[in-house]
Amino acid sequence: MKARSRPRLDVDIRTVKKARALAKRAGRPIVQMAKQHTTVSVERATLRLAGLSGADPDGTPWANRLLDAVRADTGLEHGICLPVWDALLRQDTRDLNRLAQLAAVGQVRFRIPEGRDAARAQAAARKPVAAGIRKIDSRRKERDRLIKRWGDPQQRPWIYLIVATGDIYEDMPQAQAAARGGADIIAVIRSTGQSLLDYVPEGATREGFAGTYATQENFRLMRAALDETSKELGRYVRLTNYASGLCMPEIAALAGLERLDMMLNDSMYGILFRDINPIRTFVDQRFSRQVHARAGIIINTGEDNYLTTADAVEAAHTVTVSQLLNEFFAKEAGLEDWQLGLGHAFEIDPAIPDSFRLELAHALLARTLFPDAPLKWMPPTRHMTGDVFGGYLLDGFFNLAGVMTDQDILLVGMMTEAVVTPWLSDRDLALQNVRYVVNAAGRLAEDFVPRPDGFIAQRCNQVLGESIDLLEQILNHDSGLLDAIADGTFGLMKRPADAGRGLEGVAKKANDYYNPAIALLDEKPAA
Amino acid sequence: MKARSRPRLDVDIRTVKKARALAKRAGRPIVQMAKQHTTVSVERATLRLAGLSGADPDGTPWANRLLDAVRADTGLEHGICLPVWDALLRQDTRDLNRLAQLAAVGQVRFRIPEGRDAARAQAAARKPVAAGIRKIDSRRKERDRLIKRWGDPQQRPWIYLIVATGDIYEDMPQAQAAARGGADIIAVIRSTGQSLLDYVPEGATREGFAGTYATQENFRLMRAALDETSKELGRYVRLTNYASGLCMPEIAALAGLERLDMMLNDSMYGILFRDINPIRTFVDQRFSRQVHARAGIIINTGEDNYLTTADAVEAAHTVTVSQLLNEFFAKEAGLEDWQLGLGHAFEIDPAIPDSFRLELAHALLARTLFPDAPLKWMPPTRHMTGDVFGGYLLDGFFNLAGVMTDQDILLVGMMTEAVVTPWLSDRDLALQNVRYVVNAAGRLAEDFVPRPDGFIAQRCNQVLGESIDLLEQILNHDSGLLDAIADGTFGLMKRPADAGRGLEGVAKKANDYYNPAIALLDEKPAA
Amino acid sequence: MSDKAIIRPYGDTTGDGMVQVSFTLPLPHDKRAEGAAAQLANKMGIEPALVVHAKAMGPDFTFFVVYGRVNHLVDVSQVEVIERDFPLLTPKQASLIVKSRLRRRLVVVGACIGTDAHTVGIDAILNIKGFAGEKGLEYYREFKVINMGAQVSVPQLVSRSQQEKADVILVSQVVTQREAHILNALEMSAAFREAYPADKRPLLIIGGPRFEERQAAELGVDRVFTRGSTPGEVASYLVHAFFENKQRELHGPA
Amino acid sequence: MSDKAIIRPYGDTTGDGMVQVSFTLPLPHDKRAEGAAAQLANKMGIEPALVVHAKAMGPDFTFFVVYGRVNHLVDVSQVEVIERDFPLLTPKQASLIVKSRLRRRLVVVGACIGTDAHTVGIDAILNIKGFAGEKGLEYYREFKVINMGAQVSVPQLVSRSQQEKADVILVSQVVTQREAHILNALEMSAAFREAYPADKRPLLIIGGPRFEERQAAELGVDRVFTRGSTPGEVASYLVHAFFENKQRELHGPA
Ligand code: B12
Ligand code: B12
Ligand SMILES: Cc1ncc(COP(=O)(O)O)c(C=O)c1O
Ligand SMILES: Cc1ncc(COP(=O)(O)O)c(C=O)c1O
Repeated sequence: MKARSRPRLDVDIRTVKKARALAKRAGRPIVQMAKQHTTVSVERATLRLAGLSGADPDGTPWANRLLDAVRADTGLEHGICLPVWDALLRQDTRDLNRLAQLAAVGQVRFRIPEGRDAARAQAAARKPVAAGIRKIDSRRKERDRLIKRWGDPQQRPWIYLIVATGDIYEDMPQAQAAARGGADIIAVIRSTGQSLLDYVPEGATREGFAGTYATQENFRLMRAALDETSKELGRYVRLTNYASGLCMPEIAALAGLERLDMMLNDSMYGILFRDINPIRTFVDQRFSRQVHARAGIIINTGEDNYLTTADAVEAAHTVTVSQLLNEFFAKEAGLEDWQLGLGHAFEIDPAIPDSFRLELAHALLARTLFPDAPLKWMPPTRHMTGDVFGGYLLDGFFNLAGVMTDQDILLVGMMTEAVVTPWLSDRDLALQNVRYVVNAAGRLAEDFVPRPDGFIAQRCNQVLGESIDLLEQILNHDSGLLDAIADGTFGLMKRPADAGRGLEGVAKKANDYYNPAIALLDEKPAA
Repeated sequence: MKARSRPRLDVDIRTVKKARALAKRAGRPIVQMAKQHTTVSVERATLRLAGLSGADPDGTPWANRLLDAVRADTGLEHGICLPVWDALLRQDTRDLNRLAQLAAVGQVRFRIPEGRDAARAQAAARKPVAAGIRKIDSRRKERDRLIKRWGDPQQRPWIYLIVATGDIYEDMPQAQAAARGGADIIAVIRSTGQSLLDYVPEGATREGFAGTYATQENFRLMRAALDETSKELGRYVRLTNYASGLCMPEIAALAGLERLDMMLNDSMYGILFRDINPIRTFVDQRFSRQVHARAGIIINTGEDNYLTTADAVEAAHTVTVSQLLNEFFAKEAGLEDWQLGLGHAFEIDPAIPDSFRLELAHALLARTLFPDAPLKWMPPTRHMTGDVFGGYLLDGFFNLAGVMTDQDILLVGMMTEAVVTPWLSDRDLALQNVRYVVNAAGRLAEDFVPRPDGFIAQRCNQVLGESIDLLEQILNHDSGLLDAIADGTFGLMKRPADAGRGLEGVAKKANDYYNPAIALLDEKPAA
Repeated sequence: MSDKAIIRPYGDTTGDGMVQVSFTLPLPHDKRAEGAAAQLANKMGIEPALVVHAKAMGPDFTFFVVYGRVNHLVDVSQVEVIERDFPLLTPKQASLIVKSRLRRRLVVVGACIGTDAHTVGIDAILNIKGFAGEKGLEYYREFKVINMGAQVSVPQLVSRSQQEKADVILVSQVVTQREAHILNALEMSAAFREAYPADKRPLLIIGGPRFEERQAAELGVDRVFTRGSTPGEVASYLVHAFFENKQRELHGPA
Repeated sequence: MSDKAIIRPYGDTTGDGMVQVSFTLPLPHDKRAEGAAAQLANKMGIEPALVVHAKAMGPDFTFFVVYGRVNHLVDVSQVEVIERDFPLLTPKQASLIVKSRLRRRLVVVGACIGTDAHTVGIDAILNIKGFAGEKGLEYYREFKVINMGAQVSVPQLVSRSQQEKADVILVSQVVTQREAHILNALEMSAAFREAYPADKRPLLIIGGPRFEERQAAELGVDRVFTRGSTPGEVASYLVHAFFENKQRELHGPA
């Protein structure tokens, strides 16, 4: 990658430190809480790591069937491992799928083993789970090897394109065409509604709405297609999907197993935008991030979403606060700076004065606060209209803000944003737009030096100040962040800790809770 | 007008001084030469100032009929004034039009008066010519008054839009619509071919090709239409036309008389791009600029034209050299800094790396060299294609370069440049483009500080260096600029001083040459 | 010019008929593809058709931009428009009519149904904050507004409607891929017809940027609102539908 | 896909027929105008037509953007293309043929006629510098090139042609407003027919971005070159027309 010139902005280091310290104070109790709970999806993810896969003839995954059977007998609070491997030991089989089938027809009773039985069950569980994690490790090494062989993109920002036909077999050629056209990262958008499913669909799918289902087989097919194209292009093309919604941990595990490269994964998105229970979300979050950390996957957070409902100027500081929280939670779960694709977006109403300078200020603040994170820069959507000419221009200025403030991942905007899901030609035109801007203005950042007391610098400091105020406000709540979320602090959405979808899938861990994955994931992978 | 933030660029003051000194050395002999000659058009312009107007039934202006008759009898070298006012005194009429009619039917013989006759003819000529110049003075005061009353544009750059239907009666409503849509300056493009006519057509015209004829009546009609709209909008809308081609001096006079506000007027355009004889051009130039100076008209020079045939990177320094020459000739003719609308253009191939940064460098160099001149920034034309989306984006970046480098007059680019003469909707979309950019990024110049040794600064210095080299090369020719033009120094066009159109209309002044206009124009107008 | 019934597109002169078109053809870029593009433009009535831009997108597709004169005439007198057939009321006026005529609050239940999670549109109509400078229905004192939010299933919506004794159901649909909005609208209207006797059924209103006002009957709803709709228009329509439209009998304790 | 004869435009799925259209109607912006825009789109064969953007331009005009599915089929087998019917030669090959067959240089006179001053196109063909990486005809040793430049009148062109004993006349026309290019081409070809006996007339070639190759007969010229033409193509055609095309007798001392 060519050396980049970073735009310069003076912000007070003490203020930045203070903001981070506040985020930590807000996040710490949540981590405590997350450690004290488990969820159905965390447990199913563990089963999947241990090798359980497939679905019954109705399409219900065996992971769900097995978990439901265990839970009916023993509850969730002890974790799935003790009862499952205890049963396996008793059934004298190592075959999880077989066990799931038996359990599904009521042929196994589960119990919580004690004493030596418990110790044996623990040991038995640890082995296959560790094997699954080793598989993730080996996919990570494979990625490193392929990147070495085929190379990284020549330019920054990396170009991120969305594919979304609903049919994996249409998606594959479109993704390959996009890569040939210049995309460095392909994201397969999910079908509407998948995030609320409490299971991961199985197999290759052809019937999504405005997106394609995230399944292990779809992951595999698309990764293989992109490997083919990467080879052809001599450039490793990355693949992205969503570890989000009710099955976040399981999807993270599948992503690790199928060598996906990036995953959308935000600490509060599910709570705020899908009305998923806050505790469920935070518990699932932590586990999924541990998996991502281990798998060498870059996460993409979802701060752009705030700005599709809230005003991008008024709510600018909520983006910063969310980035700080996402950073804290991510690092706590083991992710490193280079894995933090913190999100932000170009969503200021283009009709307001100085909108472009405000965008530069916001983007620059993120760049300055997170100098080593691969920031993800999202295009205008909300203020796109049927005026496709104006939209094409706005996308050009979005691209320019991206290069002027040295963003790392650029999600390519479509002139038909307000009209249709993108056409082939929209994507091609959009890539030409990016190419022109990157090529024509690429290193303009060199000459972009916000005047110390000028409009941009002032705006940066103002947003940072408002972020600190908001973090302090959050900490003023009795139980901090959870209460703040319940109060409607974020996007005016009120999400109490005891409501929302998926709460029934949460359990407080019992004293004898056992799950080898959590500890294993915290270890460093063997070199 | 709001205070502007100027982008900063360090160029060596001594180098700049040197460049100006070289331009002066190259220009001075041309001025000498211009002072020693006169042309048919200079003399006709003098007649027009003295009040001669109208055309014979075939459409040949009386100015041409009278001049041709005089020339046949006395030659051109003594100027028109002596023989004409001598004849008037002899005919005992003050009516120039009557004299022209008589001359046209061969009823007057002209002679060069001598002694007291000459003195009386001079005095008689001086009066009506001075009256014509006073009329120009009063139009200038009227402009000042109207600008005070209706106001100047709120923003910089001023927005310059072209109208070109070929029919003055279609042009008027389109110009008014453009002004309502945001245009600050309306330019009525001329019909192809007018520049090679050695007369100024008469009356309101409806049959131009790709432009409308420049006539006194068309000037009057359009200025009246725009006065109406200026009043309606509470903003003085300026009107532009072309003092260019074989009738440059006459058109300048008509522009002064009809209160036009800007005129395209370049020192070498006619030579290079219309193959007009160099001497004819320089003589006509000087007179027309004296008129513009007196009339308070801003001239627009034509450096953009070089870049439609030559490569905009390779030939960047020819633009600078031409600007320096235009500046010298303009000041010598009495124009002040605020009247020098020096031209330059965004014509670099968008496919080359760093094209936008190169554009910024070139635009910034002009800004730095001519800090007080109202620079005219011309849009991409050459690299516009049928890809109207890409074209719309390119126009947006052109607009941005304009605001980032603090240009004063922005000629609005059209996405259909390579397709059709602009449609109503093209103009509307183009104005929206400008409005977005000016509004969103208007004062970004504040934060645009080219790094002292960076790419942009280096490029500025390189172009300035090449300009100095070129000026030195010009001076190395035996007869300087004239030889250089003959050699193909500019745009690879070889234009020898003794060839080209309109040479037959040039004469070396005799010792008794008399023309009161030239001296009168050099005086300051009465306050 | 607006009173002429027969018009043509306008490029830069009255009657010149000029239009711009762009599209992709599944052909590699060559002369034949350009000819095919011109053929399509001709079939669309563009004659002469100038293919001003042709760009290969990979080996199998070419993108085209075409300019030209379309030979169709537009007969403005044949345009069917659903003009607003009710007066626009202020929040005060609307509330006053409800108060005096109904003597209780008008119950409005809103939702995005199916898997659609685009709530901005329905929120624009319902939330106090409103849209385009107009306050949403929550601001109307005599309206009781229940906003169920995103991804509500049709059975959930019906049972909440019954529970709240809803007078009006407002449903939003934004995602249209594979006709999701049409299918969901049909499912919804059928469920309400099933669940209520005809004279007790709440007023069914659907909205979203890709509906057309003329579709109401086909979708089985009482009214369709499309892009740019404002809360004031919706409130005014509701008042009109309940109290001015004689065909409609008000159910519940009036 | 390229071997299917019947195709449709491609949005994001084979056969979806999607196109984009924009135009202005001379109507004030209101619902009726939007209806009129949809009507025009329907007449163009777009059904359903989504009027996704409508913007008033002053009180009398509205600009529209429409997306939708066009119901026409494109029959690729019906596309008429003037394919290059001569082999492409290198400058060397072309010069060699001229030298061996003609035994003198081929005389080429070029000009922009009428009031047109756009010389870049003709210069691209004639000047050494050339176009698209190909050298212009001046580079060909066996071609004698006279480039008369811009704004040349037809009588000037004819007399220079006679004086130089021109074999080929190359004329460029770029300005097309009010059909200037067509009128000038007709004037030119008529003047040459007038001035020369039929068998002595030089080859007449016209070029410019808005001509179509099929127009040659109608304009009275031997060949038309349009946007993107290169000097190599022109030279190859000349050699072919003179030495391969049996129909054409070479005038002058062959
Ligand atoms: C904001 C937004 C989002 C936000 C939504 C946040 C939220 N809480 O609503 C987020 C980021 C979550 C989002 C996600 C997705 N989105 Co989205 N999104 C948009 C966007 C940018 C703006 C929509 C909007 O808010 N418009 C403003 C409102 C005010 O307008 P409106 O909805 O038309 O409402 C007005 C009228 O229609 C009417 N109205 C609407 N409903 C109702 C109801 C009643 C009763 C009445 C009376 C009136 C009425 O009144 C309103 C005021 O005038 C559009 C693109 C665009 N610029 O239009 C894409 C867009 C709608 N999204 C799209 C898609 C595909 C998605 C995803 C499915 C992508 C994916 N696979 O992940 C996801 C998933 C969401 C889901 N499950 O549905 C597509 C839909 C394509 C299609 N037509 O099928 C669009 C068009 C973008 C695109 N070109 O691809 N999106
Ligand atoms: C450069 C340019 C100029 C330059 C010309 C410099 C010069 N010495 O040529 C200048 C600045 C002087 C100029 C002035 C004007 N221009 Co101009 N100009 C252009 C521009 C930007 C590019 C044209 C060009 O050079 N193309 C590149 C060449 C290589 O392409 P080409 O000409 O098509 O040639 C190729 C083929 O067509 C073919 N070809 C062409 N001729 C021939 C001949 C033969 C024999 C053969 C074999 C092949 C051949 O081969 C070439 C190589 O492939 C176009 C807009 C655009 N982007 O297209 C406007 C454009 C052509 N100009 C236009 C106009 C109106 C004018 C003016 C009349 C405006 C005015 N009223 O002042 C003036 C006056 C000029 C005049 N009297 O004719 C219009 C024409 C509209 C129309 N179709 O009628 C255009 C389209 C801009 C617009 N949208 O308004 N212009
Ligand atoms: C972090 C994150 N997760 C998930 C999604 C997609 O949401 P869903 O799959 O629930 O539609 C988004 C939206 O793009 C997001 O930003
Ligand atoms: C200085 C100048 N004069 C005149 C013209 C127009 O030339 P003509 O009127 O000869 O076509 C131009 C071109 O735009 C120009 O830049």
